[in-house]
Amino acid sequence: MATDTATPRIQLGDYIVIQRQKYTKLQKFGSLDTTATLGKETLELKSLLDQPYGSTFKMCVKETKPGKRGAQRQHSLELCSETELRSTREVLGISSSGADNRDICDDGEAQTLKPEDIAQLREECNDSSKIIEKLVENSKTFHNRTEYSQEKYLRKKEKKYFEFVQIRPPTIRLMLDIFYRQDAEKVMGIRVDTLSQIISYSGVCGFGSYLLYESGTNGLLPAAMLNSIGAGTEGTLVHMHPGNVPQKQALLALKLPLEQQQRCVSVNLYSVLREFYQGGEAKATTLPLEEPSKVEPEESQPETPTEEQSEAIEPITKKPKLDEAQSGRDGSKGPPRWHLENKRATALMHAEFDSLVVAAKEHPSSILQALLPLVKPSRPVVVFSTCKELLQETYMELKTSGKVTGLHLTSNWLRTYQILPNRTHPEVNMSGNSGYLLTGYTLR
Amino acid sequence: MATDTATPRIQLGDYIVIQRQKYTKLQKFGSLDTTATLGKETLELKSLLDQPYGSTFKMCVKETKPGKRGAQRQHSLELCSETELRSTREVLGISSSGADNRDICDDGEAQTLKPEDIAQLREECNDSSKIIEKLVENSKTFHNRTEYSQEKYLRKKEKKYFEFVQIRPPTIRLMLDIFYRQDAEKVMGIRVDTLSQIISYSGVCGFGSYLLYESGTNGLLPAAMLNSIGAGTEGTLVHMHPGNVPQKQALLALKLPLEQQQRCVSVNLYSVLREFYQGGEAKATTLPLEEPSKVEPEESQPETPTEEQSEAIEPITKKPKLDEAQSGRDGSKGPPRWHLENKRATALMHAEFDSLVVAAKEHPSSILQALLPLVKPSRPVVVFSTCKELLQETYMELKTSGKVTGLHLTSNWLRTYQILPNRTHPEVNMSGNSGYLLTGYTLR
Amino acid sequence: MSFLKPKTHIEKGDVVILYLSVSSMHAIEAVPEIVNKRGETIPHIFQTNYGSLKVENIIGVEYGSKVELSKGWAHVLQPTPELWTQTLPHRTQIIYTPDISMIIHQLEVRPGAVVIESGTGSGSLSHYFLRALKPTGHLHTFDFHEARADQAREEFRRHGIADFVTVYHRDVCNLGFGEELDGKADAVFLDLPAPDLAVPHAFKALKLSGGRFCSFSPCIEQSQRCIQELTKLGFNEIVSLEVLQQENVVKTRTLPVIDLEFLKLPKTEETTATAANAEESKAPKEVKKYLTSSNPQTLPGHTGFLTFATLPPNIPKADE
Amino acid sequence: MSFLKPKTHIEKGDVVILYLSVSSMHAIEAVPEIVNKRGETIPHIFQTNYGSLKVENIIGVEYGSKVELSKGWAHVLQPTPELWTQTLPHRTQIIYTPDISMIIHQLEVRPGAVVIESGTGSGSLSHYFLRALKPTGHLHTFDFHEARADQAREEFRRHGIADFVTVYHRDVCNLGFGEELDGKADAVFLDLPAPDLAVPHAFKALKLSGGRFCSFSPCIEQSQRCIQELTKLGFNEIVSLEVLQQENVVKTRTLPVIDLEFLKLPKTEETTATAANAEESKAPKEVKKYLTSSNPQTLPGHTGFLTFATLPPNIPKADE
Repeated sequence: MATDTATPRIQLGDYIVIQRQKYTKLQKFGSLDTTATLGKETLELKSLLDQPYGSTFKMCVKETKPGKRGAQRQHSLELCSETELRSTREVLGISSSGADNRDICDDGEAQTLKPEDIAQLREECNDSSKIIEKLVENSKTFHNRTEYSQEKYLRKKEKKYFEFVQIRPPTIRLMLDIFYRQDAEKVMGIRVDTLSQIISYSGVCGFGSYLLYESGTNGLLPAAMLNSIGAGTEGTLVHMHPGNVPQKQALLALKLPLEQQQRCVSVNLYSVLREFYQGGEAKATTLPLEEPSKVEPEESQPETPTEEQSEAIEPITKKPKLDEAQSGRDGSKGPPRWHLENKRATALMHAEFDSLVVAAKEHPSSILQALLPLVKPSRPVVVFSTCKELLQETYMELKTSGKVTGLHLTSNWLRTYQILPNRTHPEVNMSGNSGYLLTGYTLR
Repeated sequence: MATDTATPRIQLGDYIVIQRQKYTKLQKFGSLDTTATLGKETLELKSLLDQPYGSTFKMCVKETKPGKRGAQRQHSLELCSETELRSTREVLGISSSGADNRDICDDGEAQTLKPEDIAQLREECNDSSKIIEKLVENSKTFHNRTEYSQEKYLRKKEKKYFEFVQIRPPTIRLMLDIFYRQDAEKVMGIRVDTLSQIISYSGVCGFGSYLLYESGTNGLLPAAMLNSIGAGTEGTLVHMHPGNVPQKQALLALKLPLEQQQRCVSVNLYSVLREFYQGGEAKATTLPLEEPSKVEPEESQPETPTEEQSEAIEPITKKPKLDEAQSGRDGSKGPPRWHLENKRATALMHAEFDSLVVAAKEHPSSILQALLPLVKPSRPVVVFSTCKELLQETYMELKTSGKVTGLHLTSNWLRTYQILPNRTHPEVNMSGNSGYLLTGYTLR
Repeated sequence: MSFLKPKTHIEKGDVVILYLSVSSMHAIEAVPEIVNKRGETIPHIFQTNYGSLKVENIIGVEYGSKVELSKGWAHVLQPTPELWTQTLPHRTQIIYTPDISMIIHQLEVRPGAVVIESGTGSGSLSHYFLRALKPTGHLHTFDFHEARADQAREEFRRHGIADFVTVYHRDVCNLGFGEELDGKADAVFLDLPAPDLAVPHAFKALKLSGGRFCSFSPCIEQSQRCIQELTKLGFNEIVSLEVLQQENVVKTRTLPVIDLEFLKLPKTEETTATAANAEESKAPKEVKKYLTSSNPQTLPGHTGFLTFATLPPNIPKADE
Repeated sequence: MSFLKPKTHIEKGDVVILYLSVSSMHAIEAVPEIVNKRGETIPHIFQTNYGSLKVENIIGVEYGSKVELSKGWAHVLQPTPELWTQTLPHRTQIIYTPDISMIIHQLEVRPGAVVIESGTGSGSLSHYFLRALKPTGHLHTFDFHEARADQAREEFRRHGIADFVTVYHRDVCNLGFGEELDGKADAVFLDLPAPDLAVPHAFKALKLSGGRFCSFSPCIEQSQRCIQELTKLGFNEIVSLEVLQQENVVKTRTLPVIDLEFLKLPKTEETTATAANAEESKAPKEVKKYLTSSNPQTLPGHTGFLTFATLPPNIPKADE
C-alpha cells in the first residue's frame, strides 16, 4: 500500500473524530493517557500518536471492569490494514435463506445462547465475525429468515460487536453531524441544510469582513464561517456572543493556522457595543467597566471543558474592582485580552461589514436594529431562528423599514435515501425541523 | 369485446366527467344540445346519450369558428373502440435518435412548418398521429434528439393534438381532482390527503348521525360524507352552512338514490341554531323569522348554476313580511322547505351526533362552542382550517376546557412520482399546502 | 362487539380504549374475569402507569367517561379504527391512518363495495375497509401466514364485524384469489413483497365494469415492477404517491427580548453602579410569549409508495 | 468584474443586478454603449416593466442605491452567486441554491480546494465553487458541449474570476479528466446523464490522501448505478439525499369571527327588529388579524438526488 506524505498525522493536543461504523465522536487527544468512551467500550488512545489521519484501528480487549450500567471493557488500539475490513457477511459465507417469513414464529426464544454465554464469548473473541458466527449457529430461526431479514440481523449484530474504529480529522461537516446527532440544541437546531445555506446566503468567502451574532453553537457557526474565509486570505470575522466566554470547541477542533484563527475576533455583544458607542481610548481607561448581564438563560456550555477557553475569558460577570480595571487585569502590564479584542472589533465595526449573520435564541429584532447599521449597502443579511413567528415579525419590520430588500423566509425538507439493489426507499425517519432562515440584501 | 349490462349508461340530466388525457372536466349533460368547452375545442354531447359510462369518443372537427382567443373548433363525438387508442409513438415507429443533446443548437427555428400550415393541417386531418408525423418530418432537430427528448416532444405534441375523450361517471375522487386543479379555493383548499383523513378521523360510515359545518366546498364535503354514509344504510348527515343556499354541485353530480339524498339535511347555521334554542313548533309560527347575516364575504358561489338549488332556497336574506312568515311562504299551504329541513335537523340535534366535522373559513372557536354540546361523548371531532394559528388557539381552548381529548394538530406532505424505466423520480412540482386538521375525541 | 356502530355504553365483551395520554393508550376487553397462565379464572385487573383498573367496574359505564385507576384516572373511549391502529397487538408492520385514508379514498370504497385485501397482516387496514363498506359490502382478506389469518378471523368475530368479512389463508401470488371471486371485486389492495406477481390475479378479480387497484410497497423497485405489470394488462390512471403526515406540536414559547439601545447612552458617574445592577436584573426578564407549533424532532420519513390504477370497463379477460 | 470580492461602487464593465421586486430582477452589464444587430454602437438602454434605464447613469453609483427608471425605480445590487443563479441566461437546466449549498458543504470546499466539475452547464454552480475556493484554490470545469464551454470561459473572464478556473471542452465519460489532473482533486462533482461512467475518472483524479465526491441526478436509477460503481471502487460514507427548500410567504390574514351566542337568547317583540339589523351589520365586521405564513400553492417537489461519498486515504490506484 502506498503511503502519502501529504496525509497529516495525529498529534497530541488534536481534536480527533473517532468513527465506529456510523457512530462518530469528537474527542480531544490531550495526552498519551487519554481514553475515549464509546458506550460500554473504553479506548486507550496512545497508539494513535503520529499515525496518519484516516487510519483504522482494531479494538483489542484488555480488561473488563464492572461499570454503572453493566461491564465496561477497556481496549487498546492496534493499527490495522484495509484488508482486515471485509464484510462480515463474506467472512461467514451465509447462503441458505428462506424465501419469506411465513414459517417464523417469533417466540422470543430463537437464540439458544444465554446472555452470560455471549458475554464470555465476547471476552474470549476479539473478532466480531467469530461472535456473530456463534450467534448465527445458535439461532433457531436464522436460516429460515429471508435474505433481507438475515442481512438486517447481521447488520444489527455487526453494529453491536464491530471492533474497528477509524480516526479522522475534524471538519465542519463531521462536527455538525456529531453535534446535531448528540443534541440538536448544541448547535441551536441548525441542521446541515440550514448551515449550508447560511454559508451560501451570507456570501462569506476569502475576501471581505463578516459579522456574526450567535447565542451558542459550541463554536460551530463561527468555525464554519472562518473555515469559508480560509487560510492565507484577507477575510475577517467579528463573532459576537451574549455570554461571558465564547463557545469555541469547534473552532479549536479545526486546528486552523494561527493567522487564520486571529482573523476571528470573538467579543461579547454588550461589551463591544458599549465600546463602539461610548468608544474612544480615553474613556476606556477612565470609565469603570460595565458587566453586561448574562441574557440567555438557556445558554449551553460546551460539553467537553476545554482549557483553551480560559485564555479568552472576559471578566464580565465578575465585578472587577475599579482599580483592577484601571490598572489592567491581575495587575499585569497590558489591558486584558477581551479589551484588546473589543478594540479590534470596533475598528472593524467602524469600517462596516460585508455581511451579517444572526443566529439568536433571543428575538432577532432588537439585535438587527443594533447591528444592521454596521453593514454596508448591497450586502447579504441572514437571520436564523427555530421560531417562525419571530422571523415573520422581523420580516414585516424589515419590509416596513425599507432597509433590506429581497426578503425571503425559508425552511427546508431533507430526506436521506437507502439505495440498495431492490431495496431503494427514503429512510423511514427524517428530521422534523430545519429551523427558518430570513434572508435579504441591505440597501443604501 | 364483451359488453357488461351492469355498466350504467349516460342519461340526460347527468353530470359527467369528460377526460382528455390528463385533463378532466365536470359537465352537466342537460339536454341534447349541450356542448362542452375544452380550451379551444367545443364538443357536441348528443351522441353520448345511452352509451355506457367509460366509453371513449373520437373528436371529429365539424367547423372552425373565429373566437375571442383564436379559432374555436366545433366537434361532434363518435364512439370508438379501444384498439384505436394506440400510442402515437408506435404508430409513427420512430427509431433513429441521438445519444445525447450535444449537437443541438436550439435556435428556435427547428420547425419549418409555419403556424398557418399547422392550422390548415389540423383542419384537414382528424388524426393526431398524422399531424404529429408531419411535425416530426418538418423538424430539423427531432432525429438528433435523445430518445428521452424525442418522447418529451411527442408527449407535448400528442397532448395538444390528442383527439379522444372518455366519459366517466363523477365520483368524489374525480370531482376533488377537478375542483382542486381548477382552483383549490373551490374546495376551501382541502387537498386529497386532507379530505381522505377528514373521512377517516370523523368515522363517518353507514351507521350513525353526523354533523358537518362547512363554509363552501361546492358540495364536495357533504357529498364525500354522504357517499361514506352510503345507499340503503341508516346513517344521517346534518349539513350546516353559512349562506342562503347550500352549495350542492358535487352532491347532485353523484346521482345518489333519493332515499340517500334525503338523509342529508342542509340547513343554515344561524337559522337552525335559533330554531334549536328558541325551538318548539309554537314559537316557530308565532315569532317572526330572523335573518342571519351573510357572514362569509368571500363565500364562493357554485360556478355552474344548477337549477336544482332553487328548490332548496331559504328566504333568509330577503326580509319576509311578518304575515308571510306566519302564513307560510308565498301563501302556499305548507311551511317552506327550509323550515321543514330546520325541523328535521333540530330533531337530530336533540338526539345528538356521533361525530362533528367543521371546515370553516371563519374562526372555528365559536362554531365549536355552539356545536360541540350537540355531540355525544367518545365521538370524533375534526376541524379543518388553512390557517394554523386558528387551530393552535382552538387546540389550547379545547385542551383547557377538558371537553375533548386525544388532540392532534396535523398537516401532510404529498408527493407524486414519475415511475418509468430508468427515469424514476418524484414529480418536479408538488402542492404546497395541505391545510391543517385538528382532531380529538369528545368526553363526557 | 364495539366496532359495528357507534354505541353509548360499555357492554361486556366490548373492546375499550383506555386513554391515559396522547402517548399512552391501551385496548382492553371489557370482561370481568380472565384465565391466567395456570388456567385459573381470576378477576380482570389491568395495570397502567397510573395504577390498576378493575375492568369489571367499567362495564355499563358510558363511553367517554372518566374512570378511576388506583393511582389516577383515565378515560374510556369506544374504539375506532384510528385508535385501534395505535393500540393493536402488532403481528406485522402495519399501515397507519394517513396512508390508509388515501387508500380508502383512492379505491373509492363506500358501503356496498366488494374489496379484496392481501395480506391481512395485523388487520389494521381491514378495520378501515370494514367501516367503509359495511353493512352492505364485503371484504375478502388473504394472508399466507396461517396463524395470522386465524387471529384476524377471531378478532373480527370479537369485534362484531365478522358478517362483512371472509378471511382466507392462501398464498395469492401463486394461487390467486380463487375462481369464485373472478369478476367480483370493486377494488383490490396489495401489500405484498412481490405485488407484480399478484397483479394478474387482481385483474381477474375486478369487475368487468372496471375497478380500482392499489399496491403499497416500501421499496421503489416493487412499485416499478408492479407498474410494468399493470401497464401490460391495460390498467390506466396509474399514479404513484407518498403521503407523510406531520404532527404540529402546539406550545407556548417564551422568548427573551434583549435591549441594546441603552448601550448607546453614556452614563454619568453617579448612575453607573445602579444602572449596571438594573441591567443585570432587567434584561433577562423581558420576554415575549408566542403560541406556536413545530414538528417533533423526528418525523416519519417514509412508510411506503402507494400505486393506484384503474381497470377500465370492458377490458376482455383472456382465460388464463 | 463584480464577482471577485465585495465592492462598494459600480464600475464600468460590472455585472449589476437591477432589482425591481422579488419576482423581477435583471443582470445587466454596466457599459454605456452596446452594439446593436446592425453593428451600430448605440447608448445602452435597458427596458423594464417600470420603464427604461440609461445604463450609463449607474456607473459610479454606490451598490445598494435606488436608481430612477423612466416610469419608476429599482435598486442596483452587486451580484452574488445566489442572485446570478436567479438571473443568468439559461443554457441548460440549472441547479439552485439549496442543492448547491449542500454540495459545497458536503464536498468541504474552502479556500485552497481543487475542485473538478462536470458539466459546466450554465455555470450556475461554478460561480459558487469559485466563491468558496478563491483566491487560493482552483476549479477545473468540463463540458462536452463546445459552445457552452466557450460561453462559460468568456463569462468567468468578464466576471473577474478567470484566474481561478480552467474550462475544458471534453467528453469526460469517455475521455476522463486528463492525466494532468490525476491525484490532484480534493473534490469531484458530477452532473451527467450517466455519472457511473465518470466515477472511475473521479477516483483517479482525487488525491491519494482522499477526497469527497458528489453526483447530482434527477432519476433514482442514475444514483443506483453510480452507487454500485462507487462501492466497487472503495468509496465509503455513501449517502443519498434530497433537499427541498420551501418559501414561507408572510402575510397578514384577516379572518372573520362569528358570534352564535346571541341565538340562544329569545328576543322580546320590541327588540326584534333592531336586533336583527344589528346582527346583520355587526357579525361580518368582527374579525381577527393574524401575522402568518404559508407555502405557495406549488412548491418544488424534486430537483435531484444528491449522492455523496468519501474516497478514503491511501486507496491504491491501479493503472487503468
